[in-house]
Amino acid sequence: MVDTRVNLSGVILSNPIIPASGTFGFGYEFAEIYDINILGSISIKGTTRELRFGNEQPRIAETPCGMLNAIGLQNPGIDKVISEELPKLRKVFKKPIIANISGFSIDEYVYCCELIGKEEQVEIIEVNISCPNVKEGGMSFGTLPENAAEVTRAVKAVAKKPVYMKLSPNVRDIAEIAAACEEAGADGISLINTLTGMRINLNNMKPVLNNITGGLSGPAVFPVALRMVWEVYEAVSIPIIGMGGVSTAEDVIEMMLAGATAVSVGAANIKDPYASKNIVESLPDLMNKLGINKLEDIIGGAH
Amino acid sequence: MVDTRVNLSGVILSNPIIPASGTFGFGYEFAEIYDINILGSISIKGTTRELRFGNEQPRIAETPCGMLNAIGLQNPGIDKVISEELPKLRKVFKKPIIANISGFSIDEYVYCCELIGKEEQVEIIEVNISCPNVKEGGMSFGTLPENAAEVTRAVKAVAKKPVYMKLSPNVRDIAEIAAACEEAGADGISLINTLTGMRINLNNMKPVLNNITGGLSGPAVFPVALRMVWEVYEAVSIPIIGMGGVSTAEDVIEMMLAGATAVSVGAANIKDPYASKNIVESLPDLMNKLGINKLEDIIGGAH
Amino acid sequence: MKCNGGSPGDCFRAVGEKGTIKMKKSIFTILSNRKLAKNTYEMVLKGDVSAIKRPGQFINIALDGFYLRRPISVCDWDKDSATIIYKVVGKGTEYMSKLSEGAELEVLSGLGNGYDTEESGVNPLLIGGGSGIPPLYALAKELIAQGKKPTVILGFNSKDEVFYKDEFSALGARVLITTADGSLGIKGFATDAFESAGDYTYTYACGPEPMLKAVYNTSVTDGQYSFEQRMGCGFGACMGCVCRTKYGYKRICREGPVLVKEEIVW
Amino acid sequence: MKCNGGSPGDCFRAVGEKGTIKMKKSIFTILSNRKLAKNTYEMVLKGDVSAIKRPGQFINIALDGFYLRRPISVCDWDKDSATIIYKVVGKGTEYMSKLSEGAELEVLSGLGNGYDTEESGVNPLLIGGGSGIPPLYALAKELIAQGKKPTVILGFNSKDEVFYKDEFSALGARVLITTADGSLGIKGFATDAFESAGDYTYTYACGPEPMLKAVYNTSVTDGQYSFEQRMGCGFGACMGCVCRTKYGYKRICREGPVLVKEEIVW
Ligand SMILES: Cc1cc2nc3c(=O)[nH]c(=O)nc-3n(C[C@H](O)[C@H](O)[C@H](O)COP(=O)(O)OP(=O)(O)OC[C@H]3O[C@@H](n4cnc5c(N)ncnc54)[C@H](O)[C@@H]3O)c2cc1C
Ligand SMILES: Cc1cc2nc3c(=O)[nH]c(=O)nc-3n(C[C@H](O)[C@H](O)[C@H](O)COP(=O)(O)OP(=O)(O)OC[C@H]3O[C@@H](n4cnc5c(N)ncnc54)[C@H](O)[C@@H]3O)c2cc1C
Ligand SMILES: Cc1cc2nc3c(=O)[nH]c(=O)nc-3n(C[C@H](O)[C@H](O)[C@H](O)COP(=O)(O)O)c2cc1C
Ligand SMILES: Cc1cc2nc3c(=O)[nH]c(=O)nc-3n(C[C@H](O)[C@H](O)[C@H](O)COP(=O)(O)O)c2cc1C
Ligand code: FES
Ligand code: FES
Repeated sequence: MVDTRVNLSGVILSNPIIPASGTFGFGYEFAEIYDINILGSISIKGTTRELRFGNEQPRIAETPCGMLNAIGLQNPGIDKVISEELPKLRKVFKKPIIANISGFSIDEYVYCCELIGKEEQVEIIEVNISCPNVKEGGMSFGTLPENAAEVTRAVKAVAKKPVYMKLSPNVRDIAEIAAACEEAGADGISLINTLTGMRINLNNMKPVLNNITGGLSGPAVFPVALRMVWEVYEAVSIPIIGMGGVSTAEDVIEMMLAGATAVSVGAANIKDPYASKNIVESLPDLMNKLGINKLEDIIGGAH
Repeated sequence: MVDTRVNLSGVILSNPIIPASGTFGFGYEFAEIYDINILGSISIKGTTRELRFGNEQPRIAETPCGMLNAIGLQNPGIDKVISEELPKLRKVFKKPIIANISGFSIDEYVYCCELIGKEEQVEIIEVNISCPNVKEGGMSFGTLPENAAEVTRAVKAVAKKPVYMKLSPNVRDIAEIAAACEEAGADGISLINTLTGMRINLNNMKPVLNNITGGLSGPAVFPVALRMVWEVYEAVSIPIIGMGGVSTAEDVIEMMLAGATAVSVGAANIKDPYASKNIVESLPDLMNKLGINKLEDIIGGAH
Repeated sequence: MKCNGGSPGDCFRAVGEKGTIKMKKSIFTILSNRKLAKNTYEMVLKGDVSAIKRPGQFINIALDGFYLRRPISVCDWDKDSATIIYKVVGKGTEYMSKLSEGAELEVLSGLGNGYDTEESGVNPLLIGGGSGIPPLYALAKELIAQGKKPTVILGFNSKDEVFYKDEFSALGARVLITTADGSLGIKGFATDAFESAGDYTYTYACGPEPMLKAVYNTSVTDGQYSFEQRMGCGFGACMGCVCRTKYGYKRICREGPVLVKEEIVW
Repeated sequence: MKCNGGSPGDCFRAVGEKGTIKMKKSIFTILSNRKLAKNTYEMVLKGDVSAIKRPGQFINIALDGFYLRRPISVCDWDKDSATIIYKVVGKGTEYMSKLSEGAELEVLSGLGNGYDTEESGVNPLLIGGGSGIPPLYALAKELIAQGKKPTVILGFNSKDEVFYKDEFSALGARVLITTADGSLGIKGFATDAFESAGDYTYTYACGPEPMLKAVYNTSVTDGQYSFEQRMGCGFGACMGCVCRTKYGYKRICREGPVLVKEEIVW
């Protein structure tokens, strides 16, 4: 029997597979098609202070080996997440839950982290700093090390659970930003969020997405994500949740060899509702084939 | 009869299709399988002052809908390019040639641009500022606006032909860099070069590429390239050569609608030696289908 | 079909299959794939149709070489096969049109709420435009099986695009055809046939949004309207297809594609 | 095969098909695809083989769902078909192993310089390891057709991996088998059979790099060695496969895959 357990800042996952925020709803709906307790954890849809409708339609476009989304952080707001969504998930899911938090100001991050951190079920807080930073004029908090560090310090001051900063790949030097987060007290790093992309509709000659640009994810971005995990692993000593295009157990092993302690699966769930399940189930066989007994042993093994 | 001509800083191309630097050798070898005079232009393999072997093997890896390369600018050096390669190409190719120039110092860029600009056949110089900037400690010249502008100013002082600065996509804000180049005198902008990525070989658990990381190109990057062309078009008023994942005539139209005046085709030539030819040949039909008479009219049309 | 306010999910549970997704992932085999009209194809798929419960539901088809699935309404189904009708509008549907008998497709079936036939009254009016027509076939069939007398308005651009006219008639429905260019039936849009349709007790519509809106404005009864939206997952996970309604935000793939008239926000 | 110094391209022209690429892109149809030994398959492809001129050349096969082609040596060919033998080592070759008779593959054929049989002498020694064995089959065939008497050493890891032993014998070649575990033939590596091989006039080798190096060090004659390299294009455009030689940089896909002993740099 192979050992698939991994350890994220003291939180033990039975395996490293975590459906990525925004691609698995609030999780419970997947419980209707399979037992989601086989998953290591779940990162729930990004939550903001207030209810958000998000962007106008269309929000989705297809790309070669991937997709663009411009959901715009639609979510019911933190109060409803706490009062309705988390209890529903808890009923069908007994494993650690990762709460994904977004904000348009430092205040909003702090508010959400403080509230959600009190929830017993939530064992890790994932702070998405890829959303636009309104103060700095629309660039996201995650694209400059100073801003990333500022958010980290602020949320660490109030968060009752380990805080993982989720980084944007639309940057010149991701290692620098990760290092700034570590320095500011982050317990771990999640990466990557989506690469900004777009498509144009040849029928009306306008951008497909109402928002013009959207976030690219899926297998297309896997090599970029892997490289960034590699670079961040060299720059920090806190755990990394690696993601970006992961679709198979092989991809999980590559991510872990590059330095990820756990791995999130995003677009793959959208393409195939059973994707995370298939990955969890094929992992032990692959480990046997590759001669891996203890999954934790391979973290960063390719360096 | 549709009109496929486009105008790059006064250089008229019979159509916008340009095989991208590094994916078409020095061009003449393709003349053995089809008449390359159907192409709008050719951007020849990046040239440096001295002969370079480039990186050790392996240099190539496969990715979902794309590939990684870490050739490392192998080339025979500028003297041999001028004395041997350009004459061979000229024998079989009567259209404007774009010379792609690389360097590891400002001096090297200046040296190469000055020399190559004297060649009658060369009508545009494409300056690749994605190679490592040795002085600044390994980041490439193209990832900071100040550096990009400095190279631009230096080469413009000596270049006898229009200069197109070729930008790296591994940046936070490509529009800012393009604007800095325009401000410094660039005649046009080429983008994108490759996105940095990597793969790990599960058999030996080490990076596939000897160089660890390589440049991602192919359809996977198309949405990112399109977005960057869009952003640069909004920021500058000089012509753009758009590239990144272009594989079909449809992709060409998307690129032009986003703001490109001409379009380079890279990895597609590697996958299929006839790719550029197929695109050139299917363009008129597609234009008819979409009701486009004069291709130039659609440049930036999606804004 | 009554829709109460509330968050996405609630509404679905109130009207749909009582909160349980019947979605199934399985392999279907192409029994036939033939051209019906200009750019329009009919494909019959053999496989496990047990998840398909109501007219107006859709299936989401994985195609080799395309990252996202293609959502297509179920036009008809029996115990072990389902029929779809699709229009070639892009690369994915073009690829579908070239598939041969015997080819296998991986499909998610049983998606969406579908039409509710309970409140139709005796003389429901069914209005479909172009590729919005297919789901009305199974709906008409079910209504007729319930002893109702539907009138069906089928709107097309031109005669060469007309399909399933005879099939609808064969079910026993009264059929009115409109074409924008007047090459067949009534000249004009589907709504231009309202007068000829006479009295009706309820309205079912499916088609492009401008048509739905015209029907909404013309119809004098309650009704159900089926919407299209670009989709990510097609089963409720990604929020890609969400629209505003009077009772909150709804996922077209799950609380839809069918919305009741009273909740629609244009 | 003589190789003069010079830039890539020069060398090719001196020894190859006089400067003209014979490369062809065409569709081949699978006539058969059968398992030969552990993880090892033989595929016969019907199509236009006119570009294939010499043993040791390769074809580059496009596979649905994979961005790059897969380079595989030509094992044998006749007027309208070509045979390849491939080992399943990853997703691409696994995909190939599942293709059925009648399936079509888009192929670039006629790639690489291939072996030169002119200088072989009467008793050439051919040494192949594992998936490096296939091109030696056509080479042995050609040498025998020229009246020469080749000895062939085929190196494997184990008995269950052995293939084409009888096929080589049937050509009229003298065949020696080595297995690393001694389960068939001589125990050890291909080079351990040199002694049993006796005298030879020339050396042809193909196999993994460690084997090529061992042959290089053991062989007492001139020879030609076929190299593998990860490829981008496979036809000379990308510089993905370039290696150093004593006479400059060479593209394995074009000035190679066959290098003469004197130019090899380890
Ligand atoms: C619930 C539902 C039911 C549908 N039923 C039918 C039907 O019965 N018959 C039929 O012909 N068409 C139907 N459609 C529309 C059909 O899904 C699209 O025409 C098809 O996906 C286009 O794919 P393509 O690759 O040819 O076009 P492309 O434009 O190349 O598609 C690119 C992307 O856009 C999406 N897309 C494009 N147009 C639409 C659209 N109108 N709606 C949703 N997504 C779109 C595609 O799914 C794909 O992700 C339905 C759509 C929905 C949402
Ligand atoms: C000139 C030449 C001739 C060859 N002839 C044969 C032959 O006759 N029989 C045979 O079994 N194999 C042969 N090979 C090796 C064969 O090309 C690889 O085993 C095959 O490409 C692996 O593909 P994969 O998808 O299964 O493996 P993966 O590892 O999944 O492949 C991923 C990528 O790596 C490349 N790659 C992996 N291994 C190799 C390799 N050893 N050489 C080159 N590229 C590689 C693939 O082409 C692909 O781009 C030859 C290689 C070359 C260069
Ligand atoms: C539809 C969709 C919605 C997403 N929503 C969120 C979100 O709310 N918060 C967040 O941090 N990331 C969000 N993401 C990003 C993913 O969590 C993940 O970082 C990214 O998609 C890369 O992984 P992938 O390639 O496996 O999809 C979303 C992605 C998609 C596709
Ligand atoms: C094998 C290879 C070699 C390349 N060499 C160069 C080069 O020498 N100079 C340069 O400016 N860009 C080089 N590029 C980048 C391409 O010109 C192009 O910008 C990039 O590949 C994106 O286009 P694509 O996705 O169509 O390949 C190279 C790309 C590849 C794949
Ligand atoms: S398409 Fe994903 S929620 Fe509807
Ligand atoms: S593989 Fe491209 S030059 Fe050899």
